Amino acid sequence: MTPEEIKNKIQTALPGTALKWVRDTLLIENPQDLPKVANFLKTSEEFRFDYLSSVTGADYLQYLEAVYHLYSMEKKTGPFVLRARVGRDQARIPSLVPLYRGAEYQEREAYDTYGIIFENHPDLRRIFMWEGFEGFPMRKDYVQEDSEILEASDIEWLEKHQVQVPEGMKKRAEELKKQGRRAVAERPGQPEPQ
Amino acid sequence: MIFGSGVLRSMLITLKNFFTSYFKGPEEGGIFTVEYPETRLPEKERFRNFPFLVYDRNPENLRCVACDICAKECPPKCIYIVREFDKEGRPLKRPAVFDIDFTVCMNCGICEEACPFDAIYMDHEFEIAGPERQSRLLYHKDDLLKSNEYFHKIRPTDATAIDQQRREAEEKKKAAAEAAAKAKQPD
Amino acid sequence: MEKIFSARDPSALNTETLEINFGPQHPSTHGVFRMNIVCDGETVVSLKPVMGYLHRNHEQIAENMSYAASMPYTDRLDYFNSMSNNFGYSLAVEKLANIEVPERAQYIRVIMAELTRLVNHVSVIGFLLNDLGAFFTPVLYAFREREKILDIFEEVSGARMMCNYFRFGGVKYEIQPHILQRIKEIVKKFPKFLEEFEALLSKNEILCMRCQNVGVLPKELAVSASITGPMLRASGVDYDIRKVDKYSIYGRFKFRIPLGEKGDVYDRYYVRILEMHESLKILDQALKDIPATGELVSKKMAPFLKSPRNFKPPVGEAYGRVEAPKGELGFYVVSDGTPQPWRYHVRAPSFINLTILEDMCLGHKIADVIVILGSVDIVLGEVDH
Amino acid sequence: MDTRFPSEKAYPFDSESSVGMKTEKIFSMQTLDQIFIIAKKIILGVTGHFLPDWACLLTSILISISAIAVLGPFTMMYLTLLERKVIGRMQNRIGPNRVGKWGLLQPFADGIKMLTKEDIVPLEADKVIHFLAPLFIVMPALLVFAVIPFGRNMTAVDLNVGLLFFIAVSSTTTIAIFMASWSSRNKFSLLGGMRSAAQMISYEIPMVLSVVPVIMMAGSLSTNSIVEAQSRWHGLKWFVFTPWGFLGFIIFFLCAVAECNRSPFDLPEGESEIVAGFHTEYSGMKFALFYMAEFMNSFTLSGLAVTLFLGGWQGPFLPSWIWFFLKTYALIFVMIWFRGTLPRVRVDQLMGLAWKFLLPLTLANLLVTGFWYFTSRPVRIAGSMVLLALAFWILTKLNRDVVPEKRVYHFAE
Repeated sequence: MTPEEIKNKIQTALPGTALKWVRDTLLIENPQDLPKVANFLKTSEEFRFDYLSSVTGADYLQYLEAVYHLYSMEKKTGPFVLRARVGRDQARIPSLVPLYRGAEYQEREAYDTYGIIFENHPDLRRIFMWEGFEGFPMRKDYVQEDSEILEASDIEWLEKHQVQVPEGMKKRAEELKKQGRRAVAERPGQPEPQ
Repeated sequence: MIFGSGVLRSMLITLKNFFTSYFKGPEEGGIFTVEYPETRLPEKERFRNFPFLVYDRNPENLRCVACDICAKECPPKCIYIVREFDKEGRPLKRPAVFDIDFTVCMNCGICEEACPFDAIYMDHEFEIAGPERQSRLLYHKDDLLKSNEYFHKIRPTDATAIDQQRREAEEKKKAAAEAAAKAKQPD
Repeated sequence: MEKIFSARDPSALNTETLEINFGPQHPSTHGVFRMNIVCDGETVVSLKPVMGYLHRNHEQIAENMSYAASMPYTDRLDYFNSMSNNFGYSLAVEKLANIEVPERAQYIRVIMAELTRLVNHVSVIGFLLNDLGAFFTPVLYAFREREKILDIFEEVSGARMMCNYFRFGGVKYEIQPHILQRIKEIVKKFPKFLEEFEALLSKNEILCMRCQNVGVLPKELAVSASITGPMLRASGVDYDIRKVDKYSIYGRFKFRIPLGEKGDVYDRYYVRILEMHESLKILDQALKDIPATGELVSKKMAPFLKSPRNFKPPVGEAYGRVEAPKGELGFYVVSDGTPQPWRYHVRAPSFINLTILEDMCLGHKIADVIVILGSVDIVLGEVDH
Repeated sequence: MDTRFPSEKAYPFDSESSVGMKTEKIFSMQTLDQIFIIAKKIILGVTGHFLPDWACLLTSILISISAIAVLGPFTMMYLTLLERKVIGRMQNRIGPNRVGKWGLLQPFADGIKMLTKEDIVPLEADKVIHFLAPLFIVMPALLVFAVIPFGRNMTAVDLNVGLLFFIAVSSTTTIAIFMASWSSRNKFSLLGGMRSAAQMISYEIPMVLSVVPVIMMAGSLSTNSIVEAQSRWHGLKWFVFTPWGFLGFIIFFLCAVAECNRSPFDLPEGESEIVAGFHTEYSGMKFALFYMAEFMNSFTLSGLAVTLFLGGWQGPFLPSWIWFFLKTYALIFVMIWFRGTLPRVRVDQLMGLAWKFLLPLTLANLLVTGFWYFTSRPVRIAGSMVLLALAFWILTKLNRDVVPEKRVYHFAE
């Protein structure tokens, strides 16, 4: 069955859901429709997509995206990829945990790294980062403290241990110290969104 | 099956191993310990540990041209290169500083692959432990330099193949230069 | 006395639950993994896994470097099976950039992946027995065999565990005939070792007592919880990506998929043993059919070996998955046409297999929690990626 | 005043003073057999010249005590080496081989390491009890050496209730373990202590009951008399060669393994589950004392098993104490062999094994012993074997939950 047919089937079964074709995958334009579509795909005799392989987030600068890879263990078909897009500020997508238990940790991971809030998730906490960590490290605008730019105290320590520190680094560290700033990574020029 | 026979059977296996350990070699299921400082496993040719820089003939004549490709490609970014300049401030084709932080290096061999000048290779040396981290494991240019003969010693197959390639490339270059010179001469 | 017994109902004994932190420093959590266990006596009432102690944001690291440069980082995901990790990643990128892999390289890949499976399964069984309280004997027997295979890896790729051997469109080094001969010898001798291993373990009453009907994972829950690998097959679900996707050249080999009956720890143990037998079959066939000569890297990719930064896959996305020894290892890669991936995601099997750890452990004793965790087969490098 | 112990009075070769023994007899078998007794007597003979009688008695006691005090820790030290070597060989390793030839000095290196380690007491611990527990655990382990007959006439104190003394004293170990676990204020320790209490109490019962047939047949609680009762057939008529003795021996040995917390019953310290159990919070020499107690316990319990079922120091050709040590070390080898092979059982299965399997079996064994006592030879061998086999079969049928299930594995193409 071609993906195009699956899309048509979904649209006939669930009228009112706005679907769009993006890169061979099905974009659900209103994220709130996601559980409906997933439930249809899981329960309908024709598809039986009973296995949610992967859930992940992605950051496309204007919006965040959640990507779901569905397979069928019964029919041994797949993958069928769903995606939902949300704004960066109100990143709210209904959780798929009631349908697929396997989404539990993966949604927690997506929340941890991208800050997508999965509604109705039974236990939405950070999973890799510690409690109280600020920001979402996988977002493209996340600025990381950089260990490659040395601070004045680092240079002091290194020189005490007979390590040559190049002049440029020293100058930079002094500038930073004057400004009272910490070393943060410079991001390369932002690539263009899809 | 009597209850307990499975336990007895597994105990027989260990007893068998207890006795065979006295008689049999490692291949037949005997002791496979290698008593390390006294005996060593044979060195594998492709074994890679930390990188080193190759020079031809004398240490002044090192192959590295400070192109910075390995430093850019290095996944954990453990290579730091500064190009050397002559008195007039023109860049020379050799590094002034070539540091590798072995505490960061993860022995992946990407630098070796990426180097277009066959200048950096993975060493077999692995006993580099020392009492101090920063001074002992930050290797500078002088520590990294090793001769082509050493490279031949540890990895004969690769070294001969690379020497062959280099020779061919040089000959081609020479031929091209001669051809160019010939082409220039007539006028 | 009143405090302890309520006079009316003697069964209502006033007891308190005990909250125990298993890990992150604990001898048998297989790394820095923590479980918050609430137990009533020794019976587990609630269990919450806590992870992330080894988190290094593997995905972000990979998004900030060229495609080829994250190959050695995939080694560090599941550091027991670096070859399988390489396989998954190169498969994803090959799908993305539409690269064909030459015949000989395909065979080498399959041989390496199956050797990795042997290494993993045999040591996992050893560790499981360690968790059961055996004093290192099965582990060391397993390591005796593992050592031989690791020697092969070292000779082929230059490293024992962090192989970094696969390249997009092929493999890095040639594999010489004498190494193939040695692999053949290993494959020939391995069944004898498995026989000894089974005699040591499979019928042992204590092992059966400890493993049978412990940590039962029903079929439906296993499917819904996205469990993959030997754990899923122990629950009786016939799903092996080598058969389903027939990726690489797995479609050419004849092998069977062992299925468990109940989905308890014993089934997981025994399915792994049976899978090793099947792997040996694949190895046998692959070693027989491997072409004697042939190119190692496809022509399209050969120039990029020297200059990985010039490799820019076309705009698009791909999801490549392989049947790693621990389960489905998937790599989701999105390219924006630059030398660095725009999005790189790892579907780590042992991370997702942990989802239902609590469901399996409830009502069992503390000692069983360790065994169940051992039978899930996690590697913290992958869980915390 | 006669300074000899009662046991020494029964010495058959005592008619002539051993100090003034004729030279041609010195290197005979009997001298070798009695070499330690002779040595003691020489010392007593020398001291007797210038010490009053009571001091002589005290010296005699002190000699026995110091012999045990040297033997106990020394046994423990070399048992650790033996264990590491044997398990190493079973796992195709070499084992310790760096300190001294074949690692023979390894125990001393370990001892020095233990002594120089920092002694850490947790902040919240009950310091007095935390300090006392290691002492309390070593004391009974050393005390029970007193009633072990190491050879002919080589029992430090020949109590007429020796067996009872042994069992009573060795069971106090539970208290020490519980002290250690409770005072450490550690949840793993506490779990280990709870397990230990449950396990020790449950295994005490089948252990005592498995000894009763021996007492019935020997008619005495004195360890010496029990050994004497096995002296026929040139010292080869051991109790283990009878059906009830064989079963009693197996049960006793299993319970002994459980009593001294050794694998596969090492739940109180089960390192893969509860880190180190009751001695999680101990370090340095205190930790070493726990180990010492464990190894001395396994030595004394093997010694007792030898005394009760394997004829003690009885045996042809070799001197009696060599026989005793040979047999004891053979049993210790089996304990080490267990540790090298078997995984640990779970706590409920452990209790189930004691209460549902071993206890009924010992009771059946008691009945069979009575049957044996009152019947004549051809009937009693066949009858008791049949009875015991029947009991074993019934019990395995009743304990279906521990019998392995047969599994069938399917393959999908």
